[in-house]
Amino acid sequence: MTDVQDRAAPAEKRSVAATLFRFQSVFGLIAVFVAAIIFSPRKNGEILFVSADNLANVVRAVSEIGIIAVGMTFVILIGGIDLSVGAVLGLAAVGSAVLMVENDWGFLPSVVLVLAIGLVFGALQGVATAMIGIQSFIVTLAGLQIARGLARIWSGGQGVAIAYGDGPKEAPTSFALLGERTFGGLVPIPVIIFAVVAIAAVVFLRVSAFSRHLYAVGGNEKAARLSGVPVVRVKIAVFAICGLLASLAGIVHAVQLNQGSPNDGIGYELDAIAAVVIGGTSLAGGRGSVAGTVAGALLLGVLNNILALNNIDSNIQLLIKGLVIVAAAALQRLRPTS
Amino acid sequence: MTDVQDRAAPAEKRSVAATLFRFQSVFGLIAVFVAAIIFSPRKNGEILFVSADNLANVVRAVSEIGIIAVGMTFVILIGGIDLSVGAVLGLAAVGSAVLMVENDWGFLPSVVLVLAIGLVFGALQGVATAMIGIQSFIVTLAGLQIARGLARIWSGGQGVAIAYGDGPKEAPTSFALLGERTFGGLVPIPVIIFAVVAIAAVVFLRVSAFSRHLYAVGGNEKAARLSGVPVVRVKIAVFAICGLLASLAGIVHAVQLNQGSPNDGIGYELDAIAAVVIGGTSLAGGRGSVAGTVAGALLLGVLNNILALNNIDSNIQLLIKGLVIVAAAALQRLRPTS
Amino acid sequence: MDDLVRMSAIGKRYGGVQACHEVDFVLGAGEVHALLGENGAGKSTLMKILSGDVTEYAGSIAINGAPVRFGGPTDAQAAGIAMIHQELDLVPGLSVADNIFLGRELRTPVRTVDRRRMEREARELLDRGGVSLDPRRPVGELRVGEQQLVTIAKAISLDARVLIMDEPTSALTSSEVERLFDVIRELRTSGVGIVYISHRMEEIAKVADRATVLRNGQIVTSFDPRKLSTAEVVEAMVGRPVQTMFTTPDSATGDELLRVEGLRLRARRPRPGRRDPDGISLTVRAGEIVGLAGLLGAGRTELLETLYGVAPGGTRTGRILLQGKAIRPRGPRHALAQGIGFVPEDRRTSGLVLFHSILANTVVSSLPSYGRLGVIARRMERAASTRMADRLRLKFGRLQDEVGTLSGGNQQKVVFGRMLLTEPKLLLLDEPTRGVDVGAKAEIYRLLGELAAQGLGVLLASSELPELVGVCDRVVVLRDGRDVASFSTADSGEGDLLAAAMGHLDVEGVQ
Amino acid sequence: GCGTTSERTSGAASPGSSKSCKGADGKYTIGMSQANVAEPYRQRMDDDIKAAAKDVPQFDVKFADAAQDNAKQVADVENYITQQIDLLIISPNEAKPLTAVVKKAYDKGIPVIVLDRKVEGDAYTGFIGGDNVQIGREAGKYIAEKLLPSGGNVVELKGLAGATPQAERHEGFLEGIKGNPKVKVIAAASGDWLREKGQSQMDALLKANPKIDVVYSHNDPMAEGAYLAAKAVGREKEMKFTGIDALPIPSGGIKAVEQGRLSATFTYPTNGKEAIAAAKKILVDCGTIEKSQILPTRLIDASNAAKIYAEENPTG
Ligand SMILES: Nc1ncnc2c1ncn2[C@@H]1O[C@H](COP(=O)(O)OP(=O)(O)OP(=O)(O)O)[C@@H](O)[C@H]1O
Ligand SMILES: Nc1ncnc2c1ncn2[C@@H]1O[C@H](COP(=O)(O)OP(=O)(O)OP(=O)(O)O)[C@@H](O)[C@H]1O
Ligand SMILES: [Mg+2]
Ligand SMILES: [Mg+2]
Repeated sequence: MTDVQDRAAPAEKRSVAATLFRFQSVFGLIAVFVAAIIFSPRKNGEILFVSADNLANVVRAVSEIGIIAVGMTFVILIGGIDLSVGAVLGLAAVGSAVLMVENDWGFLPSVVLVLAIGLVFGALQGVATAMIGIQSFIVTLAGLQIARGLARIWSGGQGVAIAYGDGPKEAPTSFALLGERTFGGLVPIPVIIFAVVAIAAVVFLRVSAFSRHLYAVGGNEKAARLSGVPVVRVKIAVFAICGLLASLAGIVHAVQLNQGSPNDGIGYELDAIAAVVIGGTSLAGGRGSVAGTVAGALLLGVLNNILALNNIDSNIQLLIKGLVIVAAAALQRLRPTS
Repeated sequence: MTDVQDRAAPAEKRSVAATLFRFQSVFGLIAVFVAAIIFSPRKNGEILFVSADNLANVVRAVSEIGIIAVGMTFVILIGGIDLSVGAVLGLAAVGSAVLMVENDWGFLPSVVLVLAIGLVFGALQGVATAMIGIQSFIVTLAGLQIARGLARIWSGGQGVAIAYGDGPKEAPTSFALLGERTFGGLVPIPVIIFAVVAIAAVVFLRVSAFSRHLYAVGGNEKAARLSGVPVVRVKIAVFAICGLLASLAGIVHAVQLNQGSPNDGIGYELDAIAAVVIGGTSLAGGRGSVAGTVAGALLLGVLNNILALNNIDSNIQLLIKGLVIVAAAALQRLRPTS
Repeated sequence: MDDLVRMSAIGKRYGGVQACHEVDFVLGAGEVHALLGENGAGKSTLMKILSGDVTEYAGSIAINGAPVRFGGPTDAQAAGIAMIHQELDLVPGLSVADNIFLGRELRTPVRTVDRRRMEREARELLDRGGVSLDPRRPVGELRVGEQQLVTIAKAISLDARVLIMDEPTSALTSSEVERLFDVIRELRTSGVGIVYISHRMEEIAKVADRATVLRNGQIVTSFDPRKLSTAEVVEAMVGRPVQTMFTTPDSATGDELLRVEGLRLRARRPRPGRRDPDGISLTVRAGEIVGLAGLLGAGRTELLETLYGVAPGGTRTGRILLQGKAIRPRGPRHALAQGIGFVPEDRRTSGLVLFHSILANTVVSSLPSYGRLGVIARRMERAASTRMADRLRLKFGRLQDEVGTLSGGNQQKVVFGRMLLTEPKLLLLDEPTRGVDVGAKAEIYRLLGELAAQGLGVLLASSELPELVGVCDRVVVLRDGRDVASFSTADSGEGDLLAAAMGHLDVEGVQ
Repeated sequence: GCGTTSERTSGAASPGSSKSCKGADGKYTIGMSQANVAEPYRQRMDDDIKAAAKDVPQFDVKFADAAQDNAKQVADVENYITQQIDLLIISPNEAKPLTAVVKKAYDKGIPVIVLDRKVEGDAYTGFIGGDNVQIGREAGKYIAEKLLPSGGNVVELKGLAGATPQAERHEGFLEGIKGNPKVKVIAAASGDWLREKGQSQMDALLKANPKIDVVYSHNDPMAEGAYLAAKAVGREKEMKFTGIDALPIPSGGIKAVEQGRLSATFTYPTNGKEAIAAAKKILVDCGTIEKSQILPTRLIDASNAAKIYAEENPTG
């Protein structure tokens, strides 16, 4: 019992460091933000980067990746990975367009069906991972191809354009609202959807019993199973959530682009994974947070924006982004407990 | 000890089962092969699939992925992953073309430089993984972008056409030989290169001390370190080998297409990973074989070929390929010791 | 003559923890030097410094009088220092021979690996330790005990001048331990200096020439173990007298809790080296602690796994009755719902999420009871966790601390506590004190006694005979997956258990 | 140029052009939003624009690459709006998804020149492009009349499933060969616009079809890949290959025709030069441009390949 006191002090000290490091992904974001202000082009004395509508654009541009990345965080927390999210986004975008435009379905039934498809698709991948025991990398790599194939078949291979109105072959105008801006035309609805998803996820991870199970499965699956955690159910649920969020992102995608195309979302999975990892979640599972992921996604968004505002050559952009990702990941290594 | 006798019997039995399972990736290949024969279209009683030149084509078509997959096997055996191989292939293809055509370099110096670039690029990724400790997924995701950016910059964004001859702006005709066929015009040289690489890798893994170190690093890194295995050096070497083979594949790619384009090899990393995993190598590291990878690559090649011979709709092809990948991976789960 | 090893004023900090402080340690040639101390006293750390695993430390080391500073394990090995690590550090995918020669493979004249010679030499090494294992078998297939024997063979093969053994016997039963002691004596006569770390007090007196006790990273005392009683040694380690190691077993009075009849498991996919139950019958009464004894691979672990429902799939025959009702264990959730708790053999791989908090690890099995609708009431879970920590006398800083920073014994208590929070009727314990120091052991025994007194039934598998005899009311001996004998500890001793386990017993099933 | 089909912008000039014209003394930042530079055709478009802009000292052209992602291209245009560029040139990845953001730019008074692929509605200053249906038709006619007057077997190598030009080049082709019923399309495969995909698809097509007379490919790289596949089995002389795009670059189709691998290819103009000319008209000359300018395709065959290649690359 003697060392309780001994430990109190260092534990305190460590917890300060730990608190700082818990927000290190936010620091990364702040650093990039400050750099963006410094390197921002100016017009008539105005710093273009910090203008309200540019900032709205930044967040709007990352909202889809952000929504996907929230789901990806869950999957990575249990030590898995989901490569299918980009394709599921495409499938969902096609689905929304086809249902509302070609099949003249209403807003609600379409959205519900599309979300359900994402959920079921994710859950099936979860089943293959959790019950057959195939590594999620492979399951979702196959899932990627299958979702892409389904999207192509459903759309007939072409992007399905969305026109709004009450007539036949027109999507309900209520759907169009999802793509609009609110609060004086400043805040795009996709940003609000992203924010709601992120906050819900943060709260959920904080208060639910399920989240304890999720972290336990990612931390040590065998120990979790022996402790009575329903490992299979947790895994299936997590992949289902990820599929659901990917298809929500697909709906947002379709409404923002007024089209559902089977080739939408190619490569989004890698952006989402990058956001999660930059946000401090370990690919080994069991460690990480949604707040970090949001910071990671915003960091990537700010980076993209400032490179574009400065018209950096797209090839050089590739180099810079690669280096920033490595640097951000290297920063993670500074954690006190590795 | 008393239980030696007791155990001898099951051990015997096990070794039969184990032997069978060691070749299970080959079984998958045989199964697909048989299916291919059954579903092959026939012309004048000839089964098109098994004709000599079709089989040569099948192997030729997978030779690049195969070469990459051999390197990928090494990386996956140490528990890593390399997403940059497709981009490195593109970089190498561009490099060969630019050096020989635009800079009028000779065959040997060009090939050596290009291989060296791949080697160094891979080694640098190894350094970031082994010495800074960033997860290889992230390092090579960044590496992918960087290699792609470099290839674009080097080529000026356009594919560089390769014409052969002795004049200026022409590649040496010796280079063209790499793309030819030999043995009565039947066996393409790329197939021979692939075979040599694969056999060298198999032999290397069987007889070298380095291979023990490699399996040890993938199986239990800490144990490897404590036993005096130079873990950092092994990791760097493995990523370097993978980069080297990717750039060899890039050279083969360039000569087969008479062009080096910066966009070559997009998505090849996923095909290579699929071949490795179908071949029974565990993504967790420490377990697997090059022979399995070769079987995995051939399986994918036969699958592609038979789908193409039957003119299957490209969207349906995506679905079928996805399902076959999952099935092949599920087969791995039948191993006695998981 | 110079000392073989002289470590002077060694210091090492891990964050806020002072693992070693001003430690002076001397090892002579031909000496077996026992290193004792509670969990977390700094024994492993000190030896990791000597073996080049930990390279940043204060102080100095001299070998044969010459100062050295190792840059890694390879340097230490070159200087003749080998270490058997506490955690089994082997590569599962490689064969026994490959593991033994890892990092210094034997080569043919053309620099390729000389597999045949490695296998032959590995076989000789194993034979020398009295182990017959096929050197071609992958290590991942071996039992924990067998793996420990491989690490020992590997360390011996280094022909080191200094051999450090960090808890080499924690998964071994007495016959393997005896053989190891033979080897140690042989090495000692050839002048090797040996550092021997163990929590099994009875072993120290048997092999050690000298013993040094560490407490909180500092040397407390050094003595000749043959001249001190176990109780005195324990007092030196813990810093206070530990009254009774073992609680005197009360004879059980409760109703029959568990009855196993002719339990047999035919695995669908038999895994090599597993010894699934092959006809086991036993009973556990409420309030009774029943021990499971047996040699390495007798099938104790497999029996407990089968009862908890985590054995591999297959056909099960025989009956399992819990409070008179037949049950078919389907898995941990099912077992827990029936009131069966399980503490697995290896807390690090199967018990804990080491980098999660003490809190998260203690409550994970009983989460539904701390809130409603899947939302956790933080106050309730903290209260439960604190209650359990108090009850188990857990030594810790804050509930948020990572469980991996606790000492081994305290980690073990967390796994215990987690199961207790599920309020089980029957506890299945697999080697619950492996690697746990004497003080913590005594507390665990006390706790088991308390729980039994409250009517909990316990089935306890252990490789330590003194523990079985001291803690249990009854001991069932397993051999080759069958129960071969059952003793009351009131009238049998360690010798009887050992004889039954080895099959030297004429009369089977003595009651 | 000659033979240009065009319609005049109705009435007054667009709101954008008048406001942004500062004449020859002005300095102008032009933003070029490219759909995907990984396609050689589009990279060439950027290069043509860059080359043409060199001759207009008032112009400073910025480039953005959307990497084939509609959403990224929307963001690219938004960023140009933020930068307050003077004129937008856009080659949209797809029509519908870019319509809204192009309109947004146009409504802010930025003149917009749309290249290659249209956006919907008329909220842009001018469109310059080719006609894929017509190109397909020309190719079909060429094959039906010139290559196979007495009929024969054609295999079609299609572009990426789902891409508009793929559908249009296919549709036009079917119209083009209608005149000769003896021309049969015996098989089609998707080569995803890629040379290596064209090669491996052709491997299988060759195997499955003993008699092929013409390979109609939706672009030149796939045609080259098909040629390599046929050459590998010694059948390249048995059949003719045609492509589309005719990029005047060393790895392009014109060279392939000149060197005899392809029988013909059809230009799909990048319009880079025309775009800068139009921009000059709007910004420097304060004039108006045609709302739609469709550049015709040209047949490239052995007779004119070398000449046209030289014309397109005046410096060398
Ligand atoms: N890598 C590490 N990081 C942080 N703390 C450590 C590390 N290794 C050891 N410690 C701490 O150092 C102290 C000494 O640990 P050490 O492993 O040397 O104890 P030990 O005497 O070997 O105990 P045991 O009997 O349980 O093996 C403990 O408080 C432990 O928590
Ligand atoms: N070859 C193997 N493959 C898979 N699991 C194994 C193998 N050998 C042993 N196991 C499992 O490893 C665990 C630990 O076995 P261990 O070596 O500790 O046996 P033991 O405790 O010494 O003997 P027992 O408990 O049977 O008396 C058990 O769950 C056992 O079933
Ligand atoms: Mg220790
Ligand atoms: Mg056991």
